[in-house]
Amino acid sequence: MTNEQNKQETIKKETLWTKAVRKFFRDKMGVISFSIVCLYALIALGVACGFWATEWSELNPDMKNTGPSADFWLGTNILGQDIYQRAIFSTKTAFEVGLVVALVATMLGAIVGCLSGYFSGTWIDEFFLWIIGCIDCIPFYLFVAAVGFAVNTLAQNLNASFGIEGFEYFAMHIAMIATFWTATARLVRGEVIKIKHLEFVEAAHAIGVPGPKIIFKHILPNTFHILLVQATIAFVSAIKSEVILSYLGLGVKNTVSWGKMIAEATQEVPAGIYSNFFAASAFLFVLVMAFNIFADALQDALDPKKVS
Amino acid sequence: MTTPLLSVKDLVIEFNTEHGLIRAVDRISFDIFEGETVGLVGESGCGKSITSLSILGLIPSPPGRIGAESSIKYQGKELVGLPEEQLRLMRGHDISMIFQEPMTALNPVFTVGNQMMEVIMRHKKVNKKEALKMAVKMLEDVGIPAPEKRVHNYPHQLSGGMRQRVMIAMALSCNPHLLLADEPTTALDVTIQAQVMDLMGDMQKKQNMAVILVTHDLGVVAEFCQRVIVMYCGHIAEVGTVDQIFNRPQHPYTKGLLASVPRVLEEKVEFLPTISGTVPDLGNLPKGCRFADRCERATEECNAKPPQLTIDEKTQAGVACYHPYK
Amino acid sequence: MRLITFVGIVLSIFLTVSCGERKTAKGKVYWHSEDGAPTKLDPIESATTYANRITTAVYDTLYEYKYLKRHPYELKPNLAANMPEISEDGLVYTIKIKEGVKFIDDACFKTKENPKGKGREVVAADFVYSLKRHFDPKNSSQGSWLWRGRIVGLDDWGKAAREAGTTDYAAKIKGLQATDKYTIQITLTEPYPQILYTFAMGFASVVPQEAVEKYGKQLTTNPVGSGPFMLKSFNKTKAVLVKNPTYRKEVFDIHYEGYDEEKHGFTGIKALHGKTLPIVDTVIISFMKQDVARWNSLNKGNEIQFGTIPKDQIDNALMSKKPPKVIEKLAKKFHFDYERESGFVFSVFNMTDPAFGYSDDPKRNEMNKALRKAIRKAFDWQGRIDVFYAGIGEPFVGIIPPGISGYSEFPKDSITRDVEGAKKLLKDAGWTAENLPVFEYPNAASTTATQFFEQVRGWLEEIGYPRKKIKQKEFATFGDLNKSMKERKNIINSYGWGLDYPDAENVMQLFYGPNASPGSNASNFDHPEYNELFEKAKPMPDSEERTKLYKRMTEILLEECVGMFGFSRTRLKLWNKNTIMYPTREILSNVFKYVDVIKKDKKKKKNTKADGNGNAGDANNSGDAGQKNTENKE
Amino acid sequence: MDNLLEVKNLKKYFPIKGGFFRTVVGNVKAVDDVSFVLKKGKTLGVVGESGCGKSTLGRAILRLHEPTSGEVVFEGKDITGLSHEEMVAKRREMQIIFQDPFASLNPRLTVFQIIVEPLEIHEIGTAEERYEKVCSLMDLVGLRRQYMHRYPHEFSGGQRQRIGIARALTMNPKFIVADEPVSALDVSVQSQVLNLIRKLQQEFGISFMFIAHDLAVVQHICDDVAVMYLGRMVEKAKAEDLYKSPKHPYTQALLSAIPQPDPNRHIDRIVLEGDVPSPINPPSGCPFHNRCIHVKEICKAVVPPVINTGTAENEHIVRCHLFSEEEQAKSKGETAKPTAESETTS
Amino acid sequence: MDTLRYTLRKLLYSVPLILGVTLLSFTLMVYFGPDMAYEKLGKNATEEDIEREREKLGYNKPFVVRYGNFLTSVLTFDFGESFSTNQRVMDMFAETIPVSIMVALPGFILGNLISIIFGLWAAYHRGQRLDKTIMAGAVVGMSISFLIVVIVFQLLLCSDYGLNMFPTTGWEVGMNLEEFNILDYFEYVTVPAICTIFVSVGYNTRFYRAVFVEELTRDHVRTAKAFGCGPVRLLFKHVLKNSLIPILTRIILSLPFVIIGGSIIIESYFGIPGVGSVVYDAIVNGDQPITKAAVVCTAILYVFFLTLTDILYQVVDPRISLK
Repeated sequence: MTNEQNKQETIKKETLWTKAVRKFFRDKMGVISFSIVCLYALIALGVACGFWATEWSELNPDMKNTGPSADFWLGTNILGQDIYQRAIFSTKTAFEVGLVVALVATMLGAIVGCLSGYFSGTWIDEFFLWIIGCIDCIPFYLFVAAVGFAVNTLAQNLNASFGIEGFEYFAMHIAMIATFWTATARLVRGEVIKIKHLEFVEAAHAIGVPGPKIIFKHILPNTFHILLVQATIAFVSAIKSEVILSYLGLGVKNTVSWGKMIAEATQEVPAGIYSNFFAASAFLFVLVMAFNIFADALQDALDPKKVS
Repeated sequence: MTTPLLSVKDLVIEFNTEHGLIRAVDRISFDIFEGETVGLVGESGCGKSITSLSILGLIPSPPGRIGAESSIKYQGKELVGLPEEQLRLMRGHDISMIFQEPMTALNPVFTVGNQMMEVIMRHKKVNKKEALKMAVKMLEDVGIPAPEKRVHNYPHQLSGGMRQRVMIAMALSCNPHLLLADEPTTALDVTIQAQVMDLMGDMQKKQNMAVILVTHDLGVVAEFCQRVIVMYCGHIAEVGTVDQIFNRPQHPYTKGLLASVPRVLEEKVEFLPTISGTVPDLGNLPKGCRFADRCERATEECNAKPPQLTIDEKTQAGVACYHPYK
Repeated sequence: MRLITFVGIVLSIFLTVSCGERKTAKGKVYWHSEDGAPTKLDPIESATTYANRITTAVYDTLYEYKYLKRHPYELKPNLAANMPEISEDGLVYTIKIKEGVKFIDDACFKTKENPKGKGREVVAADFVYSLKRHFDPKNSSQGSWLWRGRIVGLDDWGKAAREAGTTDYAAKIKGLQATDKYTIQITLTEPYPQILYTFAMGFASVVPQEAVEKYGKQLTTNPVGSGPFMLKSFNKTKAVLVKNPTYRKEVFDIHYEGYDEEKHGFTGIKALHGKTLPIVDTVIISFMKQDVARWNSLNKGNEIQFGTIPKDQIDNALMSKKPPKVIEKLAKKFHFDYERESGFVFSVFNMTDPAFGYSDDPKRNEMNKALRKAIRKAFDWQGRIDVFYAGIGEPFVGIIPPGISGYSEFPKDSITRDVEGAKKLLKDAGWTAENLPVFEYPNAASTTATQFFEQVRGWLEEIGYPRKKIKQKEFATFGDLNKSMKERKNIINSYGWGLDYPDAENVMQLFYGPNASPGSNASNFDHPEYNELFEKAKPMPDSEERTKLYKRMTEILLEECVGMFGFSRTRLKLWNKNTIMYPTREILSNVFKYVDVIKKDKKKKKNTKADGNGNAGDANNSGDAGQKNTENKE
Repeated sequence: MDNLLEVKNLKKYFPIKGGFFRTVVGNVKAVDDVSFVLKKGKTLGVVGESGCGKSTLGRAILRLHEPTSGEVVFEGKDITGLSHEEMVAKRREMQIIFQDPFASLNPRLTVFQIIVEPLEIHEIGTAEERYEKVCSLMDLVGLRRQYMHRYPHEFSGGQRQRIGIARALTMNPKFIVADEPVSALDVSVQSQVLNLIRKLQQEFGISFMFIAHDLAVVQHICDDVAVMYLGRMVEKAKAEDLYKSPKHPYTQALLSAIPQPDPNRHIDRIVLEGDVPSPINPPSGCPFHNRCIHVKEICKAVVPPVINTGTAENEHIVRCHLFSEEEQAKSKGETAKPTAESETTS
Repeated sequence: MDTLRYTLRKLLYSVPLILGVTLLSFTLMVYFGPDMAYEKLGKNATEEDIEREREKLGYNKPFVVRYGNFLTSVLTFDFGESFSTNQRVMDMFAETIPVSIMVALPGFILGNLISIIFGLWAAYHRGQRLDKTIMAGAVVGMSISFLIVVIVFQLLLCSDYGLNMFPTTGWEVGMNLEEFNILDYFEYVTVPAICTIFVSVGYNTRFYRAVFVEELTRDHVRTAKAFGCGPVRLLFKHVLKNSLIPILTRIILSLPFVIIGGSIIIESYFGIPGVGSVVYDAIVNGDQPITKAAVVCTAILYVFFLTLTDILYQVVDPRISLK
């Protein structure tokens, strides 16, 4: 037996996560895209802390629709606002939208998916599947629009009856969450059903581990790789959907976003004014692209088939 | 027994993994002669299946590849580096293969007849009708009852044993000279395994082909093969006739392996003899003999340099060990 | 190989498409464009300009405006045989209608005697019926307010129907009667000099009862009228009108319509004198909300023939702004004209809002007034005009736009930006960054609306309003915004008011207390003196005396600082040179009948398309275009 | 109280749903009417081909699958009627070891977490005591303590199986179901694990129910061996008896079919015709009748009774009509005993 | 017969789903939806008028009663007239749905076909440069916003600034057999189709590639190779047919949305009178009859296609039985 143990010592100690991280960092494209995402995050953080892009709303009536210059790196818009600052500021908006939507939608999806999968074949599963089915039945933009409105109405009621303000600010977030969680829930459900039949879950039953603990200690952590990837997908979808929703008039409020800038650009581009369009679509494109590649690399790194 | 049907020389198979390049098979050589049955045995991960796949050029690439100096000669024709189109003509025609898991090895969405006819029509210039006739004949040969009905069945409608019979029928439908059987009975129950092994023996005699039987089951080898190649960790440990290997094993690994197999109808022993330790990781191989750190007879020499396998031309036997049992 | 063939096929299809002949409708086709779409074409609900334009084209109104006469606009009889006889006290109107006017042939007229559904004659009772429809409780009329409380017995008739649960159209109404087949007699409760204007609106279109009974709510897509056109198809993106073959003989007399060689000469309308209306066979109206799409389509030359210059294109399209003049390239392709809207844009505070409007606490009341004034001082009309209205036009003081009778001059301080003054006002009144109320700027979600907001935010920030206290209250649709406004939930309302008829009364009623939300008084301004003066001026026709009253009323509005007003936008119109017309969107609506199109010579088509110059070859047109240019220089 | 475990007429049916309203239209009789007794400290081997219900039997005894009917008497108490809480407590004494060394360990938990979990669930001991317990268990199964905080995927198959065994031993159980613990392992490792189980058995006197498909493996571990076919136990006897004189035709065939790593041995093999029928629709009467070379009319209609051909002390139970006749024959003084070498088919 | 029984059962099971969808959409779109009363009465309404209008629109009734009415109209399939245009909802749908289908379908079909070919191609060359190029292209395609694509293509193909080959907006295509002209159709459908293809190919290719890669690792593919099967036959016979289930699921289950959902962006940007923008407007305006009809129709179509996929599964994969 000593031989075997000697052998064992030569293997480096690593968890699944460190292994995934190590694997991830070997992926050149993944690392580049990850650093881009980090850079964006840093920019967003700086905006949130008020370090830069503080003058995004300032008007310069004499500098209407100018091109790039020393003062305005990416030119100005029709109100003479600095497009560069607006694009930078929008980074914060994008992260706000992306993070809120990705986190909540993934969490909701994880919990529902887990319960549904664990209780597959019972009425609990049927119930959750029913809800998911109902939501999936309604076309995406229509559902988002409907939820957005309902939340607005609700926000007004809340404001009127309880004096809660600012709820309507999250109308779009809630609308997106309401549609995004189902995909995660379905995936997690499938995975949980698969895991549920693995012997280690049976082993947990055999030593008398109670149900909730089995779900959240034994099963849920084994879906983390899916959740992480789903969260990144939700993040990207949220940012991209925001553009369309802004165009439709359901976007973020009281702030500027790439979506709003592109919506503005829809009128300007044919007039030969491209500043808004280029700035916003470039910022958006680079982030979404980086995030997509990052998500891919992450998926590769976390793929349990490849890990073991 | 002069010119071998298949001659493998210095076969190297490498895989590009996240741990870097690993050699799953490292410079192995062996010959297969017409009509003989050779067992290729070893524990999981020793490279036996990969070796059989490499003969048909089926190593998934990337990540796998066959080393540059390797040579696989079939009837004197070099297969390594042969264009894909030419290899394709040989697959299923000159050299056939059957796989471990008959459930997944057959395409689930086509009838067995369809799949068999595809093979027959590809390699023999016959029309659909004739191909069907040949397929039915083949199924009859492998002992499938009511073959003209079964030919229209989908794989999932057949039992495991039946599927393996279909697989064999398909493999033999073009009268190959060499059959590669990759763990053909591992997924089957013992009673079915017996049926299938018997069938294979019959078919081999009928068609006079050579069979390479890849398996980890020493019992199957002992009953079915004439010659045995024992592999360990990408190397060939020992080659010899069944009699030599089972009655007078020379390599400590072969000996240990044979000892640790539980057997029926012997006096009950308290504890089984074992080989201590585990198979080394392919990414982290010892410098010398790969069995050295599990071997009771290991010396400094063993740890320094791997022993070479020398095969006696006449007996086609040999052992790769500095301190073989005599 | 197959791939190449496939690509070849696809390419050849593209080529044929791009070179292919456009399928043309029969006869002369005029292709019009609008920047919005109507929803309903039932006259009682045709509240928008877009709807009005179509309803007046397919239905008849008693009166309409002369095609070319402006400032003042002038009415002329349409279905009416002549101008009405009005009693001494101005209460009784007697109107004769033309004899022999027929409704279009329609299935609704089908009877045993009339199996083909030939259109019957239009009679006086039809008008009475059509007006009654507005007061039928089953209907949701958008125009009933025009006659509410004005015509003797009409309101009571509606009330009775409401109480009874059924509507009795046969019931006689004292103030609204058909005294014989062709005579209508209307009795008013009090003098209402503007009533004739209302009879020129689409709301007063003459609808046959048979059609309403047959189609019910579907009347909207099955209009049965006696107007110059018939509706062929209608959806969200397009309406197609075709010539009414049974339309009464109407001849275009340009001099009667107010032709002025200097003003209208460039259009080539002169050539149309004496032609029978309507001139074109088909009118296609494309509803294109996207400025870009409209602009692209117009510029292609072979699509829409009329369009406006979108705000983003103005800098590219105009070579000068005062007066507006288009660049050479466009002038070659298009006729150009501009027109001040008969209406204006303005912002009013919600005076019932305790934070900005009236307060019971007199001190706070004063503070709020100062706050309103400070906001007014922060308001940069020139900035707004520069950004959103292409810098064309001037703001005016007061509420009555220049050019409308009743207009008077005022000092300019209410439209002058004064940041320092605003800051001082705030400081003096005791406002600080901490105690300033949250300023919620409501608008309907759109890019432009957001830009409006951002501009306002910029101004307010300059006078020391903290950015966090300036919020956008975005409504997804105009309907939502409207609801919020009607429920008095907004603190400020910015919108445009288009005049229903060319009379200042239509403007002054905007601040009349009893008209407060959900009425048209969005400011909910309720000032005893103002109300009193308004009531006094109400029955008066346009006169010096009335103007005086209106001036005083305007002074009250300015002093109380009800809002920021006002500005009338200038519309920049382009139309293809193959189209002869004098397009307008103001007040007039039934104008398609005067449009003529020079039919394209099919053989020449390629050439004309190539040089991008509709029908420049036409001698009649090219000369006139030059004339217009000279006029602009003067 | 010699008997640790008594299983009486245990049945486990899995319902098949079908029809318009998804009602139960049939049953998969995974375990059908199985009875046996396991004495303290003894090991029972359960052998059979895939799908014969041997794994289900093990799980039904532990109530991991709720049995359909029958009794499981553990230390004199029927556990099938126990409430959920009582069963959790019972689980301390009854444990299971699984076949798949990859799937049976949670990949997100360290070895320590895996082994200590039962102690946490049953709230046994302080943190230190638990740590000590884990250390001693790891020593016991031959894992170095240093590896305590590693994850399962860092171990080889044999080592993982040791972890699984350690987890099963944590609560000092009296009875362990070992569900094909060595089937997925290579020969050289298989013998190591087998020896470990044997050692534990001897050291702690734990009773095992050892499930396997390989008769040779079972022989090394077990005192008694039971053979299952299509949910039924067709033969059960002391290991030596069963291997030396198998009575049921199926057992005979099974034994003869095992290839032996011995080229010198040449026995005539009984090769069975056909495949194992589906448990959804098993043959009537004796489930083995359609493959049996001794089949008689009665086999097709009547389920064979449980017959003890051995002594009361040294039971040799067979469920085959051949032996009911034999008994009758015996009483008449005749001998007609089927033997393995009677007939061969090829 | 089995199929029929199965379909019936499936439809029976879908009743709760349809109930759920109606409840959800009622709550969101009607109960909490926009209030039309003000808009319907124009600029100078009185309080009394509005109260009456609200009564007429049914806003004052309790939740249960309103939901009951909603359900009744769903069951009787009587959706009445649009609040905002007074047109019969079914007439509007009959007019707009064919347009939406005609606009969306070519892009949808071509997009999927192209993606499948790319997917097969990339999967076969997995890990090689070709694969990487295709996948990089897919990621780029996925990263561009739909709106940007539409703007750019309209600018490039339909405007004076670009090639000016196609009409900017509108839909001048005869919608019945006599008036239909294939050239008109190509003229109006090309640019929307290109936009749809451009945005969908990225996502679809990735999806299909993943499916094909999974299938290519299966044992039966190795078997086929071991018996001398060539790449084309391998991909199109063995891989494609075996992976039809996820492909069919993806394609068929998005059909209801293609039919009823249309594409709001395409329709509004290209001024196409399709059902997408009608429904969208209805939701934002609170035009209940239309939202009601749209949701119910999608739900029914969804259930229909769900059933259809299950039946098709059986055709595609003999292992699946309708049980």
